[in-house]
Amino acid sequence: MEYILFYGLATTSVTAALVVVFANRVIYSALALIVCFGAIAGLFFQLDAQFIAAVQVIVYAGAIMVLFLFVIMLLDPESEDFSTDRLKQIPILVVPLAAALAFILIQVTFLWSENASRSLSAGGHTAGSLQMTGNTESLARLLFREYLLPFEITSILILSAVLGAVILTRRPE
Amino acid sequence: MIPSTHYLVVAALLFVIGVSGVILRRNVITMFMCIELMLNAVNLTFITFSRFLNQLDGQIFVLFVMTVAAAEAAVGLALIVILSRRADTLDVDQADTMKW
Amino acid sequence: MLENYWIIILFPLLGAAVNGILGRRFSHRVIAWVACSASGLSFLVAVLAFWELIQLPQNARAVSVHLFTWIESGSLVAKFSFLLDPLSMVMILVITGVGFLIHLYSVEYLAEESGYYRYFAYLNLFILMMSVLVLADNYLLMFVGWEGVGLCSFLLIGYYFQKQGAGDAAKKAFIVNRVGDVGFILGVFLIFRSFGTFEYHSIFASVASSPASAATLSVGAITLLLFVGATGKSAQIPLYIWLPDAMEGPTPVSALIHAATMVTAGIYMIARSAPLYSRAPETLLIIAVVGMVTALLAALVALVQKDIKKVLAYSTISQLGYMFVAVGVGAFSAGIFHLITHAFFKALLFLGSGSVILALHHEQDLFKMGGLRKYLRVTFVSMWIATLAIGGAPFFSGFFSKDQILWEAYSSPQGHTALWLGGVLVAGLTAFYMSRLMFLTFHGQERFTVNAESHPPPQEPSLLVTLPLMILAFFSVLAGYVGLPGYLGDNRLEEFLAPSFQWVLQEPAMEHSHTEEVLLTLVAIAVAAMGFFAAYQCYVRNRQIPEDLAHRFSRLHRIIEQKFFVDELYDSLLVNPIRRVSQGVLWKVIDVGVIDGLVNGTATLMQSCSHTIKRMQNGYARVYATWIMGGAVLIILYYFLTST
Amino acid sequence: MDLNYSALLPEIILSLTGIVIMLVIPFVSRERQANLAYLALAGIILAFLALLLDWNQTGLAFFEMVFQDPFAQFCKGLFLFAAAAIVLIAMNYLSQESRAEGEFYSLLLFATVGMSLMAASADLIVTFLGLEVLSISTYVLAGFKESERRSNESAIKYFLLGAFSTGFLLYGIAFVYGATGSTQYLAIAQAIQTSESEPLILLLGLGLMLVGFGFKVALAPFHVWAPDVYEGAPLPVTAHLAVGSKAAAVVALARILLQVFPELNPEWKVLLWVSAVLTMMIGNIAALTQTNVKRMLAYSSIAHAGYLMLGLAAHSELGTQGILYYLTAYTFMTLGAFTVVQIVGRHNEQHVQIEDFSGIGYRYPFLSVTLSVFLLSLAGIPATAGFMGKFFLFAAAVESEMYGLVFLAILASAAGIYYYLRVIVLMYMGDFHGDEVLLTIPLSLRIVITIMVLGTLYLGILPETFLQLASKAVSF
Amino acid sequence: MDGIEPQLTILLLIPAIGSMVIALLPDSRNRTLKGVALLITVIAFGYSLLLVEQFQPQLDTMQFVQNASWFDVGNLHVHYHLGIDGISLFLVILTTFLMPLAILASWTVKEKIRSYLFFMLLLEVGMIGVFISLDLVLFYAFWEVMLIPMYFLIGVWGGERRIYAAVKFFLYTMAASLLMLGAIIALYFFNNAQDFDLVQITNRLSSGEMVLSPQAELLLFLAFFIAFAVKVPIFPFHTWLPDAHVEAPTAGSVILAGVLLKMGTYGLLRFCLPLFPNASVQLAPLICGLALVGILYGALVAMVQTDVKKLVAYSSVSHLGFVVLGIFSFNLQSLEGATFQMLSHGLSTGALFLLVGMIYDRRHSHLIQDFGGLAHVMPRYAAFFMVFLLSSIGLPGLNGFVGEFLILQGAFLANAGYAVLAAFGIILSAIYMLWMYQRVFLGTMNHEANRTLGDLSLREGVILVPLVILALWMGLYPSTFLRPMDASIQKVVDRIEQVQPATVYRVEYRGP
Repeated sequence: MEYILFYGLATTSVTAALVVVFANRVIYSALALIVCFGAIAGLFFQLDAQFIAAVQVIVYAGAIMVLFLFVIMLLDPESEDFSTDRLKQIPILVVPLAAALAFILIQVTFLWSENASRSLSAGGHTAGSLQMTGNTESLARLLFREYLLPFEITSILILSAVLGAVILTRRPE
Repeated sequence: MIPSTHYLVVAALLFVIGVSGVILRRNVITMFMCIELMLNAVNLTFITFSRFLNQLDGQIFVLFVMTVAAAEAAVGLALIVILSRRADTLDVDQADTMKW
Repeated sequence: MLENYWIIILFPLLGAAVNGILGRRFSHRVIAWVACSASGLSFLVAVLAFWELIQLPQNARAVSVHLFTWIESGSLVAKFSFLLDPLSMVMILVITGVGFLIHLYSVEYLAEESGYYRYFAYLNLFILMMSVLVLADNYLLMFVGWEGVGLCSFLLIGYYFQKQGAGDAAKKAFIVNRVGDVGFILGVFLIFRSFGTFEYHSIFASVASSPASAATLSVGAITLLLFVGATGKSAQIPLYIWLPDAMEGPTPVSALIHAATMVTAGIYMIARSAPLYSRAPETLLIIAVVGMVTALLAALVALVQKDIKKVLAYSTISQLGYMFVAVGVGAFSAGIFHLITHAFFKALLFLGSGSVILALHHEQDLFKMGGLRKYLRVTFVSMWIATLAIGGAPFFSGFFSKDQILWEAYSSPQGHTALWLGGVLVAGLTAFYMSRLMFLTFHGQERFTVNAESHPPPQEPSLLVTLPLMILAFFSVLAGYVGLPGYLGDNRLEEFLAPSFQWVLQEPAMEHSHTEEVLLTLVAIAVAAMGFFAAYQCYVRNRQIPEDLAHRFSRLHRIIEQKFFVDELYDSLLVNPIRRVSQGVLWKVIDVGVIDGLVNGTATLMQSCSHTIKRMQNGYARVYATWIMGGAVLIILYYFLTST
Repeated sequence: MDLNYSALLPEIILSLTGIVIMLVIPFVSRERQANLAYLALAGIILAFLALLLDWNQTGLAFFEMVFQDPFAQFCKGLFLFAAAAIVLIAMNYLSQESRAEGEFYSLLLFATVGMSLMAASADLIVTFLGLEVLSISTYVLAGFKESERRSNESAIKYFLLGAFSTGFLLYGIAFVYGATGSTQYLAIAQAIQTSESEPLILLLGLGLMLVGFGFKVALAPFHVWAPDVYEGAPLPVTAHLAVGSKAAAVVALARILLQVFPELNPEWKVLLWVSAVLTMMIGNIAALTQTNVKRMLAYSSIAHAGYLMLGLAAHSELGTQGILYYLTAYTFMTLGAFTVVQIVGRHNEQHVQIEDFSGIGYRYPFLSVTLSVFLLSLAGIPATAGFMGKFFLFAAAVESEMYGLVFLAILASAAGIYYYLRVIVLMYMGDFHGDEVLLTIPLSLRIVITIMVLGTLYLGILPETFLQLASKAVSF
Repeated sequence: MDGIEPQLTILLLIPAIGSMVIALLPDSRNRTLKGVALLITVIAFGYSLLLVEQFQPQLDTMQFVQNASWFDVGNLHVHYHLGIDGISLFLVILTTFLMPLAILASWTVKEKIRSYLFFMLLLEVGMIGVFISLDLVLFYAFWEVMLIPMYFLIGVWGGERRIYAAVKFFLYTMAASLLMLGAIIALYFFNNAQDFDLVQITNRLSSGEMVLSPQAELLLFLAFFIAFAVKVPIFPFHTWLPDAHVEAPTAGSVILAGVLLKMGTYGLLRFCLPLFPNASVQLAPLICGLALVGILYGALVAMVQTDVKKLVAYSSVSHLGFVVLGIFSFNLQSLEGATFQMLSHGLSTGALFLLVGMIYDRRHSHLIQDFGGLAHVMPRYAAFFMVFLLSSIGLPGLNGFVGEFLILQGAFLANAGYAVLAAFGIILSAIYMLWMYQRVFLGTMNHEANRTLGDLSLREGVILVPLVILALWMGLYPSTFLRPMDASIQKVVDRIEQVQPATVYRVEYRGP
């Protein structure tokens, strides 16, 4: 069951990802991306990260992708003709590179799993505190104690992003 | 329990697809979406390791990545909007005034 | 007292400095006074020095005068010091004496010229340098004089610098001399390497005290290198070519430098180095042969020259060859003897010809003279005296010195009958061409142009010109009596010079009788007389003969007339190829093409690299992303490959 | 647990200043927004004072999220200095472009906060966030002249490629996390030290992180974005990119490599070696034929990143010292050069072609003398900061016996001299063919240039003071 | 070894402060500026003469030593170490001596005079600095800094192709000297990071406290050598020289030929020989070969030049070839000759460039074909030209001979073949110089423009007369200059002999 779910989600996410790349209309890519994010959220859930899975759906699939769709609607990219490509040689370069990258990454992953028993763990802030369910509370505790500084930094980050978006998009008087 | 390797392989595939997508697509929005795909692959990796290591730090990291992704989306889309407004295109290859 | 006689060089130094620096503001009179008194005073001092020297016992007649240390570097010490010994005294007397007379002569001769001060400054400088050359007590200081006289010769030949020919000749003289000088300085290097010093005394003592076989090779090389220097300075084959051209200079200069003094420096140097040369028989042989060949060739060329000074120039070369034959057979004092007599009569000949040239308003072509004896009595008489002297007429000075050389060439251990035969032949030729010169100049028809305005009839110059002629004529007759041949009396010159040759390796002389000597002398006289009469026949009695001969042997005549094409040979073998290679290959190809080409090529290469690299930067974000991805793949591929 | 606020007091002050500026903007008329620059300056000075208070304190702060050590303090001081200069340049720039907008300063201050965090970070998460704060602010700043197509293109390229490389960086961090179980510098280092062999996954993480940082530092082959972005961005932003952003990435990279991965030295040294050579060569050689001074300086800054890698690859105290010194020198000379370019460039940067500098030598002695000093310093001529910096870096590399690298660096810098010289040649030896519009040098920029020149010369002639500081700073 | 004698620092400061004064002086008339500059250089010259007076010739150590830490952080110990010995003493004097003359020769410069003088004085600082610094880093700093003013002097005040020449000069020398920087640093770490001190390192090397592997020594030597070889310049690194000389303004050429080229040979003598004696000896045949090629090649190419300045420039290639030959003949005579020749060449070639500049001021040409018969209108000029021409071709009694003689004698002792080949250079030098002289000064005037040329002015006379006096002094009483060198050069020879006893030829007196 677990495996079926996993393979289902994995296949969905990879297929959706491929659709993102190869769809001929932007809107399809966006929709496929939402599907992909959903599938990944499922994988998160399987990996005992229920809170993250929820955030994934809400923030990513929800907020961010809506923003994307909004922009797509606004700009109407379908009207533009992308048929003449000045960089025809790019795919020829990318395919072997991508293949090599994928090969190495997967190979490394397998190599890693062989020695995975040998724990390198130096223990983060919460070594051994991961429960099967309901880790939201400890997550929150972590976030507001040990990870207080990063959390505060994100406020600056968002502030500057907002400020930036505002400056960039306002129409000059 | 499904071994971590499986998840990592899925993440790797997603990452590679994302990377390839950035390069293969000319539409700025699609490129950006592919970048989001890369970030998600990273997130999946983090979560997998987090479970493997049996600790929460990875999940925290993912939260921050998501925040960053959101912030980037705000700025990135704003930039895309003004590019389209000024250059009247979403084709990244049109943005080649400066070269050599 | 003798230690103070370095002031011999002080006067010409002062004279040269005063005239050289301030002369432009002086009147001709002042310039002439300064210059003449400088050389006159130094002559006077030289006479005093000579006087003091002969007061000394014979074995003490070598006084070293140390002024200061010139160059010192570790154990290399070159002193600025002089050696007063018989040899240098004889030379200094000739130099200052003849020099003074020529100064006097020049006062009038150059009266019209604008660069008067320049001329006299150079002339004084020459006396200075020549004195340094002969007075030096080491080879390096001798080299100073050696190059110095070359410089003065250059300056004086180029005195009429507005004439293209004068400039060319001056340059040629200097450069050819430089070639010789390089030989000389290499010889000096080798001397230092072999002996660790430059001083004559130490070198000679050392070579005399070491066993005969010890330093043969280096002595041979040293002497040969020094002789290369001598061929340059004394105009011997293969470096004689500058001397005929040097006649572009003012005639008094030709008399002083290119006849009486500077060109004999080579002889002096070899005589000075006699202790070395006497231990290098191979070199001596080379010298004798070179001298003989030079003497013959130059005499041949002199036969057909049209320019009065060119005839004298070739004659000088020929006579110098004679002297080299003398030193080449080991008869060093005979060489010096001929040097002295030659100084008088050749200077006289040149001055006389100068007087002729002056009278004819700078006409030098023999065939445009003739019949001048009416106009120039003193010149005529004195020049005939000199001609007889050089031609070897009995009891004139040249007779004794020439005769001694011929005898030595025949009789000395290094001598050879062939050398004697050659010498006699040259004597005959000499008599011929000198008589030819005299006949063409003073006898026969007047072939010069005379017109009222530009060319007034020739006129004997003033006493200032004729007095030196007379004095020189006097010595041309009498100078020979210092060195009488054995069958007539004592050779006082040889005796006097003996201390200077004390380190010379004396080989036992072969026994020869006086009769033999007298016999040979008679033969020589006969040959000379034949030369004289042949000239008389050709140029006084029947002017057609030379033309017929020239016609009949037109090719030979042309070769001789063109001086055996030696200048052309040098031009086409050395000068032009070097210039062409320098211009065409070294500069244009190697320098500009290859080296600068490489330099600029690097720049161009960098530029094209730059353009190549810039193509990476083609403005497409996707291409940039590919680069980033490529880099990432390379990095992880590297890690992957190295750790698995 | 003590949060140890003092360690981050400068950042807090900067952030607050940024926020205050943001908040007061609506209440300040457009014409007077230029005065916000003074507010920003005040904030920077205050932050600097706070930094001084904290000087030489050591320890960890905020739950071991940031270091409090001389290294961080040195870098923060440098960043604050650069920020102050850029504020002054920007003030002038914005008024010249009639775009006196206070947001610019806020973003700049935020970016500086990001940089400071990168320098002080003790946890990859802080490094990452600092980097993102810096990046996002800079993306916006690069596109600040939104009406200008070049600015747009610059921003979009920077953004796309920046986000792309962030993906690699994050992936790398994920692997490192997976391999060691922590994102904390010290913990990771500890874990690597205790394990007997380095798992491949760790190397993978290291490699991917290098990609991310290589991008920010503009190391070949990840430098490709730099020339375009530098050229298109508004000039103060270019200066910020070339100085601040690059320096922050270099120090962060230095801290990570030296503090987190010292054990893996042989592994990353090779990469740095190759990358340094490529960077120096590409930067210098491509700069040879540039016609746009801004773009030329962009290539030049790429080349300088290559020199900096010498110090890093050396992996020694001297090397790190050299990096810090060189960064200081580089800040002085590059900012100075950009300031002059800004003045000569005038409105809308119309005059940044190399011909525009032709013959200005004797018309504007102040500008040309100072620009010559900066360029000579960039070329590494003695008596300037650039020489000393290079000297230390080369010395470090030689000390670590990387002779080949030094040799190639020497060749590269020899090639590089030409293009710096070309500008000087034109200034002094070319004919003036600009228009007769008189260049005006505002007082503020005059001050900036003067400080930069004095700094360049001081660092070049009397390096002792800063070298002492740098040498203290290398003890992590 | 601490020294606190301030003299050399003061000597550096005089022109340094002078340059500041020039830069800050109010925009007054050109003459005032020139006067001030002249005064400063004269003061510097006077001060340097004081040094000669206090110099103790019998010592072989550095004198007037000032040694203080420049920066000393971590394991970098760089010193501000100044000092002179017999080798550098006269090079400093040469510099300070030529500077006032160069300023005087610049009287005709009209444009941008302030910066011109500023660069001149800066150049003087750099040049003096090179000769007196004993710390390798300090030396390197001066070595390169000095390029900048020279570069500007050529590039701004030069002739038509000045930019090409200036850039070529700068890049050529800079590129070559960067390698030296690498070698300096490497040497430092071979020295266990103790110091960059030339004196100390030499001592350690000779005492065996510090050892260089043969390979390292060879590479370091090469790095130093190439830097110096370009500066000298040794064939085939010479092609920057003709361009730089032709385009440089008169004073620039004078300084370039007079002092800058000497830095190369000074470097060889001061650094290459004592630091890397084995490598020096090992490569000596090659280097002597290059020197010989340079001598003959420079002379041959000089012969066919059509431009007087270029001719003199190529003649420098030839003359400096002698110096290099002397240095790499490794005996007292050749080394003293080389050092003497450095001074002598600085004097005579400097003077020749001054002379060429004087005619250029009048006629704005230095092509041989534009002249002819100048001796008619400019007799004094022709006379001075002749004197320096003679000194340049090594006429005994003038300065050129002594150096050339000692070099060749030394070379002859070391390897007779070299000296024989080099001697041909002497012949060639006479050829090209005299041929040029003939075409420029002798013959008839065939250019109308030359008829009205005036002879030397008082100012020009003032420039030339001291040079003539010095030329005679050096030629007739060289001991003034040779004696103080003895001890220092003997030290270099001893250093070579210590490691390569067979190489050094010791002269023995083999008299009776």
